[in-house]
Amino acid sequence: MTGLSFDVSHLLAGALVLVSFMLLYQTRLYALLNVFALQAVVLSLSVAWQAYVQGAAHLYVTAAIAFAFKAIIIPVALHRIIARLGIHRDVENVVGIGPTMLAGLALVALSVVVMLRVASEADALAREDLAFALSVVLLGMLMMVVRRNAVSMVVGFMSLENGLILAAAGAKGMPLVVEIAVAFSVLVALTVIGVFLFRISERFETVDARALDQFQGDRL
Amino acid sequence: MSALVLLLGGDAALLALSLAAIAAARSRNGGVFIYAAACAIGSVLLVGGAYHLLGRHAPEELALPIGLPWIGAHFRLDALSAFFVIVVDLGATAASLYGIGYGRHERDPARVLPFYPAFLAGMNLVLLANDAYSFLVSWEFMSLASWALVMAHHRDSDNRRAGYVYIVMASFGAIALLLAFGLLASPAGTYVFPAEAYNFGAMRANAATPGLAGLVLALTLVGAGSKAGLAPLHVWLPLAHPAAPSHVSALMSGAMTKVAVYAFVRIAFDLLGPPAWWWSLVVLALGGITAVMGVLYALMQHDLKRLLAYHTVENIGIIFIGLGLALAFKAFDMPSAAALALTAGLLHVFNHSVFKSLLFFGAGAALTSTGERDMEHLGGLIRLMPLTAFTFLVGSVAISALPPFNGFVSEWLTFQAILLSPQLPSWGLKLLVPAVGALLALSAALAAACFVKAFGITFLGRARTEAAKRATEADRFSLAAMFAFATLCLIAGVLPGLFIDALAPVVRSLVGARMPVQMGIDWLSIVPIAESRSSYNGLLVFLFIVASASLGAAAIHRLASDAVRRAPAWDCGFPEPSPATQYTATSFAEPIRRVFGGFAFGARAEVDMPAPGDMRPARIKVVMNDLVWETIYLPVVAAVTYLSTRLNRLQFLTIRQYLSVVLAALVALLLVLAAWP
Amino acid sequence: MTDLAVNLVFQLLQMLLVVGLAPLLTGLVRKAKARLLRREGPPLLQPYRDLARLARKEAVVAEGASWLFRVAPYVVLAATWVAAALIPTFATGLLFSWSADLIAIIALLGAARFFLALAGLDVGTSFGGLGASREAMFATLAEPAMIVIVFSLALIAGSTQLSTVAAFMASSAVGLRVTLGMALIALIIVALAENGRIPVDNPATHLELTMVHEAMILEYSGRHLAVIELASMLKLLLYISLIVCVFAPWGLAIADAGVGDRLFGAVVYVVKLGVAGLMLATFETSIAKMRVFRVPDFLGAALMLGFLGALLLFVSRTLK
Amino acid sequence: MSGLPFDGVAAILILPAATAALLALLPGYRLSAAINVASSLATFVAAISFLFSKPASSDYFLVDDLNIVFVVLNTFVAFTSSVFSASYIAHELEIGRLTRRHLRFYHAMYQTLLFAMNLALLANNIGLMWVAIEMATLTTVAMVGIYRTPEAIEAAWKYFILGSVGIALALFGTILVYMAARPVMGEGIDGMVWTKLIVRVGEFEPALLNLAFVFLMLGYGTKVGLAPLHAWLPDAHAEGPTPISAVLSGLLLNVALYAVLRFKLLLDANANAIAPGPLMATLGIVSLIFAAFMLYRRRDIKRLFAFSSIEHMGIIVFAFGMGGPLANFAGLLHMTMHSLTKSAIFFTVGHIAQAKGTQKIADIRGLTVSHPALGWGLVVGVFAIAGLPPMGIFTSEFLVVSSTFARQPWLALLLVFGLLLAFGALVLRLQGMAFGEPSPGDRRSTASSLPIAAHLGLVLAAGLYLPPPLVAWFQHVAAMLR
Repeated sequence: MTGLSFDVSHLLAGALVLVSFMLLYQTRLYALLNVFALQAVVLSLSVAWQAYVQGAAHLYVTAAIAFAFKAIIIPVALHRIIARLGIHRDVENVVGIGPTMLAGLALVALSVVVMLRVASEADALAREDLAFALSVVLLGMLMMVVRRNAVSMVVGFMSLENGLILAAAGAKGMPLVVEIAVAFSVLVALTVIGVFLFRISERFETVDARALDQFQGDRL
Repeated sequence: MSALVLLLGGDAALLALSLAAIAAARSRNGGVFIYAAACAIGSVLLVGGAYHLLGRHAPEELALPIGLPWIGAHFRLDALSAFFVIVVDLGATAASLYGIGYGRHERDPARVLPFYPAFLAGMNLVLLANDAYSFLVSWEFMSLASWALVMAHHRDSDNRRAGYVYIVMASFGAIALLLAFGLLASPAGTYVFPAEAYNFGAMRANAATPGLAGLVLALTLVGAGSKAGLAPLHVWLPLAHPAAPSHVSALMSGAMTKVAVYAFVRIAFDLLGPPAWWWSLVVLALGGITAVMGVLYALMQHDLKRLLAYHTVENIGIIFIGLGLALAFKAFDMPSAAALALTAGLLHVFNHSVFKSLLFFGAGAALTSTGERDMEHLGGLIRLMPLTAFTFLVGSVAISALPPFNGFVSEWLTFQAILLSPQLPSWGLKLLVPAVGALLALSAALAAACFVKAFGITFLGRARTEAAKRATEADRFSLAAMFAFATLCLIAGVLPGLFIDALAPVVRSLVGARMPVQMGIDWLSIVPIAESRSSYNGLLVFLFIVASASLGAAAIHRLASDAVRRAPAWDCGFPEPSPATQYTATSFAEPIRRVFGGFAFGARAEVDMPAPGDMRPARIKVVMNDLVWETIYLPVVAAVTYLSTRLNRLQFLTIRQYLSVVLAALVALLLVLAAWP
Repeated sequence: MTDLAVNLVFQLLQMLLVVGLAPLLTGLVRKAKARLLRREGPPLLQPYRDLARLARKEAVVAEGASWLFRVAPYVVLAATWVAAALIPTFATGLLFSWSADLIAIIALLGAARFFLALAGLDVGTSFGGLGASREAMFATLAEPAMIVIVFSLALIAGSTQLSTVAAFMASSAVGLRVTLGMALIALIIVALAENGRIPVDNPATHLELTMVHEAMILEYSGRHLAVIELASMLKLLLYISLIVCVFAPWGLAIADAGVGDRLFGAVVYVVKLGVAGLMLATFETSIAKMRVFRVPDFLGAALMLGFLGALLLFVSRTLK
Repeated sequence: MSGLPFDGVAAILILPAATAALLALLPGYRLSAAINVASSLATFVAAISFLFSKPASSDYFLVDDLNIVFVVLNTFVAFTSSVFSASYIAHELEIGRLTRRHLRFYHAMYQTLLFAMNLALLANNIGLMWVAIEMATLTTVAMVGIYRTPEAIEAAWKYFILGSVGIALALFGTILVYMAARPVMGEGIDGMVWTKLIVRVGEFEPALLNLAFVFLMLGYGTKVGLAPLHAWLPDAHAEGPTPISAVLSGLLLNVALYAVLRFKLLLDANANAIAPGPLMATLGIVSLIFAAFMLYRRRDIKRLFAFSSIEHMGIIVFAFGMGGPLANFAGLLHMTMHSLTKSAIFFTVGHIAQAKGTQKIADIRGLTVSHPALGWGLVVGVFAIAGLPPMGIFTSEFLVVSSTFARQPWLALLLVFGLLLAFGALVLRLQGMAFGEPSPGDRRSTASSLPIAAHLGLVLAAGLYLPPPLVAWFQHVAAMLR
């Protein structure tokens, strides 16, 4: 592991965390999708670089899948869904931007501290890579928590899965099976979400998660 | 064929009978067959128990492969369980005999017949169980069967509420016992113990450390005490017992509470090894308070069956006073005094099961013939139901501890035991025992007043409602059961020596000593400790009374006149005094409520006297609140409702909030990991 | 065999003596009260004539009354008579005295009260209920007080057998004790309450507001009334001979003493009865009747005194 | 996937997969229901064959004593649920809540779910296990939403979001386990094979293992329905068709619990990693007491028993958390009994909902009068689940409480407090439903009560007599769980 390859993967992983922060920052729905596409691109670059460094061919396939699905197909599909549903108004945050950013920082700090406990004789890259993956996962969850709109909640879930792919890629020698499975789940998730969105919008004319809540069966 | 095998066979037969009853309930006189069979099996079990106890046989043990996987189910028949088998099955036989006649009035027998034999089997199995698991299974099975019987008339919401309170208290008691057995099973310190530790034999062997033993006793008091009806845990008893059909109430009051006393005696005297002296303080205090509170509440009731149920609470208090004294004497190893106190307690167990069942039978007969349970709607039943009235009178005199009946004998023995207490060295007991003696005397006097009211208002005077006028005499079988128990009360009162000697093996197995042999003493009198100290001869007192009464009557009839003329009673000259002017249950108890009501249940009488000239009728409203219910149970219910309402909001969060909970949990665990040393 | 017969004779003698003296005692008390009120008062033997007159009259029974109403008087008389016969009058240790001790005697009186109250309720008028409920309330305080007094006596004398207690009290070993004083006062209070004497209940009047004992027996007439009157006279004699035999046992013939001692004992007993009767008369004329609901405090005092006495003894257990 | 021995394992997997494909095509309802039952029966028979001849485990499939318990139990309850669903669905079809097109989808999904669960139970590769559980979640999400009512949509959506987040965390945990294994086991598939991991886990990096266990516990804990993560469970149970509630409650929770146990074994084997016991015990107690309180306020009968499932899963996780021979044995026994009893209760509830036409507890009264068989079935079921003898659950509660009381008295008091609370709530609701004047709306319920009788019979038998071979087998597994 030459110094350069370590620095580049380190750079790309850091970029991914940065993009997650940008995702938190967005308020517009369309902007949110664009940033998500950016995140997918950075992810695929990072996976491709891992493939190059580890010389594992299957990682290239994963990078390609990630790029194709997450960078292109899903944003375009979500674009069309939003257009059809006519819900391109802005994304109401439940929590203001300031506190969200602070929470994000705290989560990243926590994941770094937790990772520091891991004894250092494991190679540095794996530890760094995991720290960043953990932060992207936690930021993804944070995004789902602070967003009210069902579409943005799904995007948050997607960015969480990006964190997973980053971690999986970082684990050298993980059998390909897992990669395909991850991709498979992304695909299925998308179809199901789409179906839900249509059905949800059919039913309640709005995608706002709040509209869903008052239909809970066991209301007082 | 050993007695234990006979008893287990009988219990199996009862269980089979309960299955058969499901089918039999549909046929018209299916009930008669079931009750007759139960009566037969009950008498067989009674004979088995008596054979073992009176024959002074050695304890028998038996293990079956069913039950807890590794050790199977163990059963044991020793003197103590034989005595309680006799008590329970005597009640069972009589109740079944009574049920043959009483069962016909049952509206839907399908809900009573299947559970009745199961209830009997449950009670018998508890007495024979020799390991924690089978004990608790039969204990809860007994509660389950009696719950089903209490719910027999489920259409009335009060019965449902009573059933609910009963089953929750029963499972609370069972869990307390489970914890007690958990402590007994684990020898001090070792955590991982083999399943064999649940066997009572093993529990007896490893004596628990004093600290733990105290905790086990407390748990047993809660567990067995709640089923028997000790003071703070008695609230379910007056709700549940009246709700069941009368012969089942008789069994629940007469037999089931005794099974609870058996559980306490088995654990406190047998499994726990040498008692600490302060245990008796707790038991005596609880016994005394239960006795007085039970009878005070009984006095205030005007529902006959609730009055009898509350009165069971009082008698349980008296039994626990006897047991407490026995524990005290055993702690300071005074075996002969302990033997006297324990004999008094156990004799009262027998006496109470006899006369309480008799009274419930009488109440049941009155209830079915008039359809009324409220005493204030009855009155004058003695003319329409003379035989039931006579047996109820015998029961009332016996329960009020008046010579020559059996209630007086056990009360007298308890007083003799109390008089031995100055030899106890501990100060606490020196002060507590006279107080408990005074409480016992007070509860005996209150009991007499309570049963003057119960018998007087229900059977004497004039009929207060049309229903009371329609009363008809009970059927043959009920009367047979009632007369059997009435004569038993007299025999136990007149020849107490027989019963005391029968209890000797039980007492020796528990406290290592027995009372002096009673049968040898001339004139059949009983001398608990020494001739000079005190003696009582039931037979002579009885003959003395009968002789002088008949002598007096004969003399007056022959010498003076024996003419009789009927005339209207004098009621200050009003023509045709309406039955309403008679004293009712509430007015009879009013002076006693005025004296004791203040502290017992915060009784307040609000008198609404209209201004002079105002034609509005005056109103008096007596407000009585059940202090125990309000200070202990309502706060618990309120707390649970409050917490469940607050927590219920968690069910209606948005998805986002649920995710924040998951995130919070994750972050918390990560923080724990980060901070882990 | 012969001493059994002699004992039997003495026992029967005691039973007859007790029945004979009871009306005389009541006559004496009424006569003394009248003299104290500067009235002539009925002759001493008037109670005997009353009983005889009532016994001959026809018994009028209420329409609603059941068989219990007619059986109750005889049961009450029997119970009270047996209790009275068990208390040593002129000698201790008689034949039947071993068959029941002090607690049994109290229980017998309880039985008598139980049946009397039932008879009151049986008639079906409000008077019977009135008397029965008040009697029940008094009993719930009087009986525990009696039991607690029995505790203290039994602790001092080491037995609840009345003959042993009397013999112990007669011997010099008893010594003066504050507990005995308390027990005496408590016993007197309970005796007054049980017999329905002045401070608790007025035996002479039928005023609804005040009567307790009289209310229960309002419906009785003829021979039943005679029997019940005799029973209440017996009860008065019982209580006085109980107080006398425990607290003033001098002259009592201790167990199997000669006939001479027993004769002397009988004479001394009759004198003691007379003195007690006079003291009762003077006490009754010197005090007015309490309101019904002051009686619980009055009896409560007796209970507390008895309990205090027993407590003191329990605590200062230096006797043995 | 080389070296696939054509024996029990294959049968268990291929049968449901093939049937799922077949049922997806078959239009006829009656035929597909029969095939569904037949295939479940066949799978169950295959599972029974494990008892006699235990096939060798390979890199991808593992059969040892622990997962035989789960497989046999799962296939049996799946079989009885399919019998129940055959009659239940027939009724749903009549009243028009489901169309024919839905039924093809429903049966296909049912068999896919069985396939996924069997795969998860037999998977030796922890990645494969994750995929199988993910597939099971997605199929149940689809089936919960099958009725298309607003509540069903909301329940399915909530189930999907929370389920996916849970599964994502579990995947992250799996990756961490691989990362911890890589320096010791080298790269490639060996790092994912459980049988190889358990041998060398002692040398793994403890901090990484702890982190992995946290993620796995939260991930699979969501699927087990433990307290803070339980939100999806009550709505998913209430809004889905009843056979699915029974399958969810009886089987899917056990599969997730199996996954947690597998990773608990890994943690226990590594000396200097933190002990998993206390974390599991805490989560168990929290869910027990939380669910007990929530039972009091439930208005819907299926949600009531859903929370009862959370409560019992809490007890089971607590038992396994405490460890020791008695507690582990009790945990296994409790899980078996809970699956049988809870599915029997859901069958009864299904009939009741159809008979009374409502799931509102307030509108269901007097069952023992209007429908005696259903009423008394519910009474026996509720008393079994409330832990009253002579039913089997009392045996396991007896062992757990008395063995815990000797070690940590305060913990046992909390446990007992939770049990009593839950008992009070369950009986309160039971008395309202089973007794009193019958409420109007008495449609006849035609469904077969055979499965109910079978399950409750088994539970009653287990309460009275546990056959020695079964006891020995459970005891051996308990020893394995340490």
